[in-house]
Amino acid sequence: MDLKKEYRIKLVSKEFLNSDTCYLGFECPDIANTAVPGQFVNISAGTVFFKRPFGIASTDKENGIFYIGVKVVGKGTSEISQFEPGLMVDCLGPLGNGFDLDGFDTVILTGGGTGVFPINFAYETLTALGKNVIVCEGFRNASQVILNKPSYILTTDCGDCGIKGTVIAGLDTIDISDPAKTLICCVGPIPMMKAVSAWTGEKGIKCLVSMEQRMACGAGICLCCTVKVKDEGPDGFKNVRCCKDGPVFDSTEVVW
Amino acid sequence: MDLKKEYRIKLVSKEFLNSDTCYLGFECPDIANTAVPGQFVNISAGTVFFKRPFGIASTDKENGIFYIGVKVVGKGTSEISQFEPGLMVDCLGPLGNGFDLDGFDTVILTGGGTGVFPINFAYETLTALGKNVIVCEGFRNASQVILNKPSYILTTDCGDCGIKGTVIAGLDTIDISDPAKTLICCVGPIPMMKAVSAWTGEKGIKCLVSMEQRMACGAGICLCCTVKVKDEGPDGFKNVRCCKDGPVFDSTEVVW
Amino acid sequence: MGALSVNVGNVSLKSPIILASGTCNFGRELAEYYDLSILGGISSKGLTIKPRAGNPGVRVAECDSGMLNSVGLQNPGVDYFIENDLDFMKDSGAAVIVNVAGHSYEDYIDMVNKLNEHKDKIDALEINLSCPNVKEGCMTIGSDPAAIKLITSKMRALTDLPLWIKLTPNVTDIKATALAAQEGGADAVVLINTLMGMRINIKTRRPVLTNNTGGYSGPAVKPVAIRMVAECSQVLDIPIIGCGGIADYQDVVEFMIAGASAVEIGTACLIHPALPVKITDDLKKYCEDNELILKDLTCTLQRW
Amino acid sequence: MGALSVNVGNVSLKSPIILASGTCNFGRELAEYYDLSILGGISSKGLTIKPRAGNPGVRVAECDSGMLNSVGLQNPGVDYFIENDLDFMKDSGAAVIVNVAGHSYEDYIDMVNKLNEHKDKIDALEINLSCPNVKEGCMTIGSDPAAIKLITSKMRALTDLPLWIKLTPNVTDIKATALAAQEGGADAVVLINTLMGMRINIKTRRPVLTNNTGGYSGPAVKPVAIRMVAECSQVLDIPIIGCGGIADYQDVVEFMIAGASAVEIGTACLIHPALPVKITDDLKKYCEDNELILKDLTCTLQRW
Ligand SMILES: Cc1cc2nc3c(=O)[nH]c(=O)nc-3n(C[C@H](O)[C@H](O)[C@H](O)COP(=O)(O)OP(=O)(O)OC[C@H]3O[C@@H](n4cnc5c(N)ncnc54)[C@H](O)[C@@H]3O)c2cc1C
Ligand SMILES: Cc1cc2nc3c(=O)[nH]c(=O)nc-3n(C[C@H](O)[C@H](O)[C@H](O)COP(=O)(O)OP(=O)(O)OC[C@H]3O[C@@H](n4cnc5c(N)ncnc54)[C@H](O)[C@@H]3O)c2cc1C
Ligand SMILES: Cc1cc2nc3c(=O)[nH]c(=O)nc-3n(C[C@H](O)[C@H](O)[C@H](O)COP(=O)(O)O)c2cc1C
Ligand SMILES: Cc1cc2nc3c(=O)[nH]c(=O)nc-3n(C[C@H](O)[C@H](O)[C@H](O)COP(=O)(O)O)c2cc1C
Ligand code: FES
Ligand code: FES
Repeated sequence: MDLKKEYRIKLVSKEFLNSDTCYLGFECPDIANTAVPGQFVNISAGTVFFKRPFGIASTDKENGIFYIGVKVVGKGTSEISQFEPGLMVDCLGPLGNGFDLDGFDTVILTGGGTGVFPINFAYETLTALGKNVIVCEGFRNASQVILNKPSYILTTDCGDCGIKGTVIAGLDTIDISDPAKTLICCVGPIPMMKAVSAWTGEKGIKCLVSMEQRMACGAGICLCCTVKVKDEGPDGFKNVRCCKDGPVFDSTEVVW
Repeated sequence: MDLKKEYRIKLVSKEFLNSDTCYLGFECPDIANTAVPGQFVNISAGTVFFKRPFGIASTDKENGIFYIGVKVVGKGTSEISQFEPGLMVDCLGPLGNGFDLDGFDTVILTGGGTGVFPINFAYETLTALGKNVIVCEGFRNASQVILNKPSYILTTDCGDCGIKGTVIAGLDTIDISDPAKTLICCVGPIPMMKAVSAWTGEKGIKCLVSMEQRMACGAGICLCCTVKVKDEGPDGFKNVRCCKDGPVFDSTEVVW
Repeated sequence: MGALSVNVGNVSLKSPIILASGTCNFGRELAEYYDLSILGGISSKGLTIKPRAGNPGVRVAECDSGMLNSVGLQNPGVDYFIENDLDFMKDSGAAVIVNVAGHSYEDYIDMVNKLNEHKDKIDALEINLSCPNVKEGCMTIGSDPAAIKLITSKMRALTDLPLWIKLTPNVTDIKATALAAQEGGADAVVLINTLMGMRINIKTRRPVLTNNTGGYSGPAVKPVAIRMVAECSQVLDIPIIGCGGIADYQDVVEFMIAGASAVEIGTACLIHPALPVKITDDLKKYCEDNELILKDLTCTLQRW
Repeated sequence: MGALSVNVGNVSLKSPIILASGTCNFGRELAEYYDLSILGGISSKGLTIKPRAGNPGVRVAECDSGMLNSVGLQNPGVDYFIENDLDFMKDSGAAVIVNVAGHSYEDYIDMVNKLNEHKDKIDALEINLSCPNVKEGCMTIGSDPAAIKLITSKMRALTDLPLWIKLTPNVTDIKATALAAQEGGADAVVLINTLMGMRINIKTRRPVLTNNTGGYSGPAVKPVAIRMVAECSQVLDIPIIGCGGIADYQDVVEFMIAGASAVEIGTACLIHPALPVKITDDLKKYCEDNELILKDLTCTLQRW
């Protein structure tokens, strides 16, 4: 097996999707060629101490470029949003386990917030393989809608575009013929993933979720990025690593 | 009195004088207009914690630009040497006391190493005033010679250009008609300033030297940048601040 | 009373921001940069009975997010201070905090007696109990709770000026030393002075500081300082003045939530002399945006 | 023997670089990045008698030049380790350092007994004496010299595996705790474990860490670590393993000059997993450029 590397890679493109979210392209053939949807990269962010994790949003294998979407929420993401093309950054990736998409007739991708980035990558990958994909995304309001496609089911909390309500309202509009052959992948805020997990539970649909946790290494060595999952043992749960054992988990495993 | 400011100023020009020394121009009308030779600026240097002090090497009042020369010796100066024009840096200045050049018929400027930068500023200032100036600079060898002018007396340790020897050999060639009306300003490594100080002592010439010390604030508040000067008190010396009480001192005051 | 005004015991400050001892001299040089009357207070350079030349040689070493200093209490002595600097501080409009250092119990007592004669010009005495060489045994006063209690009570008997005891973080149990100060009659504790550190020049194989070791300050020490303030706020009845690594208004807020009634800013002002102006403005805006007055933040930490 | 080989007492290491406990798990994940046999050693994640789930919630807080962690000794327990991880570590080609943590004297003794049965696979036991909750009183073992001496001598009686005692920096006098380890029969001391710190989220007014406080590590702690290594090297006869904030080869050299025979690297490897490869290369070049062998650096500090 080839050894993994820490890459020093070039930012090749940057555009703003809305006032606080930007979309960045980095040149790194290794990552562009090997990443699968649900995996993430850990990227050095200006002057802050740790790298920052971001889900891979798209890959352009031909040009060896991968994309991430970054929403500004604090110091690190603010510095990243000010990066200019040409800048070199340190990067680890692709990290973590992606979505296991095999063996299903239909894959429903759902989520919101920065979850739309890994969903975008999953959508591109599945459609390229000619799979049956349905996307249902939820946002707070119209001004928050990013990376949307006409074929997507769209929901907004306030109803100023798409269906009024959460993604559950959107999912309810989908006619699921064979739950056993359907997979739902959900990436979004915890309450959303919890709700979708409950919804799929009722319907008997397998559901994968992508968890977020504060990370130090992103490489599975420090045990800082705990996710609680169910366990046979005396405690009834065990702590696993978001970065290495996840970020994708079966929703029924997670202790919400 | 106007309040002093911490400026955020733009790097407008950069050129390399030799492999490890560069010459930088910063836009800051306040500093360009008020600085006198011997004063310095304290400039933020990339990722290091403290600002770094540099003697002002020249001013262009018309365009509001001042210049410094930076020799790469460690982390901070190495980062500064990689600055690109357009960059904004934090800057305090002009700081410290300059050379008091009044009341002399002839001013001899002497020194070496990065001392040539303040000497350059003093030379420009004095010639603009039509004063009688003699410059004598010493370097290790020809490859180290920077900012030299044909009218300067030049010495090199190895003799591969100019007079072989230290600046003392150069100073010895000067015909000093009236020691009482002659001032020597010396900026260079401690052994050089000590030697020049001894030489001027013998001749009865007033000698000003510019001291260097590790600084934290550069503004006279932390007492970190000690220079030992003679004192009447029981210790026979007292510690004064290089940044605020200096960097220019009468060579007879300094406890070498 | 503005949104920024706070009390440290009986001492009212118009802002929680105090310039930390040793990082502002007596304020004169900083008055060239801004109007000192915006400050809550100024803590003087550490004073001793006799003038001190301080340590020779290199006194500062740069670190990744901070610095080591070994100034060694260079100061003109308390008499000179009273004659030449105290009035300037008083006239600045900021509360006058006089930082007192000593080498023995007698030193502290003599200093307090002298300063007490000028109590109309002084808002508080800040007693620096982290001096490395004291007569009593090899243990420094500042790390021995019994010694802290004793010396505090001796000073307490001499003055009714507010006594703020400034403690060293180089101890196993900061609660014990803080409680000792309280038991001795202190009006407040100041947390923290510098951590002891060393840097070595690998070329010369010598310590960078001619004094070998020095006091570590700056943003790097903040997590330790916050922890100590939060620990002590659980056990003390007297107020805490927080100090260590403050560099922006968020840091001030963090210290106050942890338990501080006021704060001192040191190292960050060495790098940006006019920083308190910005922090003051930012704090005002923070209070407006959050519709609160600053002193209500003190001790609002919600532990998990 | 290459220019990088060092000895820690009887233990020969091909390089002074050891991965610090808790920052490399058992080495498996890092083996995906580089050949672990270049290392001097690997110190296992801190082990306890029973498996531990560690602390819930947020376990890491970022600081300016470092981090706070409150992992809380999550580990699979010593039995699982012996069955599943020890052989992997042994086969890695790096010296196997097993980090032992406990909640009581008995815990430590049971662990040492168990590990002693596998001594052919272990190069040294690193005893982590900074566990915050032990049966004996409220004082932690790691800050009480008498307790350190006692527990070290109890373990000493049970094994002739090298015993490295890892000490906490949260003490008034590190020389006293280090000497106690030596008197108890330790083969070496490891300096330092993490400083105790806290960070607060000013929006929620809660500590960032769900455990409230955490251990501070990274470049920010280096000046404190260097000072402690230098202090102890003046009084100890046994070797010191230096640790705390190492991020480049110069830092390794600085620790060795201060008194370390070997070093451990923790936090920096979390950010750059393959950093030890670069540091190893840089150290080789440093030795060549300066025509020296690394172990000759140990304790070469020239005090002023
Ligand atoms: C697997 C994974 C994938 C992610 N994918 C994306 C993405 O595609 N696009 C996107 O915009 N964001 C994504 N995030 C969240 C992103 O990492 C955080 O928003 C970012 O780290 C915040 O950094 P900051 O310095 O701006 O915030 P600060 O709050 O200043 O950061 C302080 C610390 O908290 C951590 N932190 C803060 N928020 C989060 C969070 N939500 N998750 C994990 N750590 C956090 C930071 O990494 C840092 O260590 C992802 C997070 C994870 C774990
Ligand atoms: C008044 C004054 C005027 C100066 N003028 C010039 C000039 O015109 N051109 C020029 O190239 N250099 C000048 N210097 C020296 C310059 O400040 C140092 O070379 C620079 O600070 C080194 O920084 P570094 O990070 O590269 O070195 P490092 O050695 O990595 O720095 C470590 C620390 O030591 C300090 N330091 C290192 N060398 C010196 C030194 N010689 N003097 C003071 N502090 C030092 C640094 O500021 C920093 O705090 C002047 C110094 C002073 C005090
Ligand atoms: C250069 C310098 C000199 C100092 N001198 C004193 C002093 O004389 N008396 C004192 O009590 N503290 C002194 N201190 C400690 C500071 O007042 C403060 O407690 C410490 O630096 C931590 O705060 P900071 O991180 O904001 O600097 C000094 C600190 C520095 C950096
Ligand atoms: C995430 C994390 C987990 C740690 N776990 C342990 C541990 O289990 N046992 C131990 O002795 N030290 C542990 N430490 C302390 C480190 O081994 C080391 O002593 C400390 O981090 C200082 O070194 P550094 O600055 O290079 O990280 C841990 C440190 C970190 C950052
Ligand atoms: S962040 Fe280190 S194990 Fe996940
Ligand atoms: S550097 Fe602070 S007084 Fe000179």
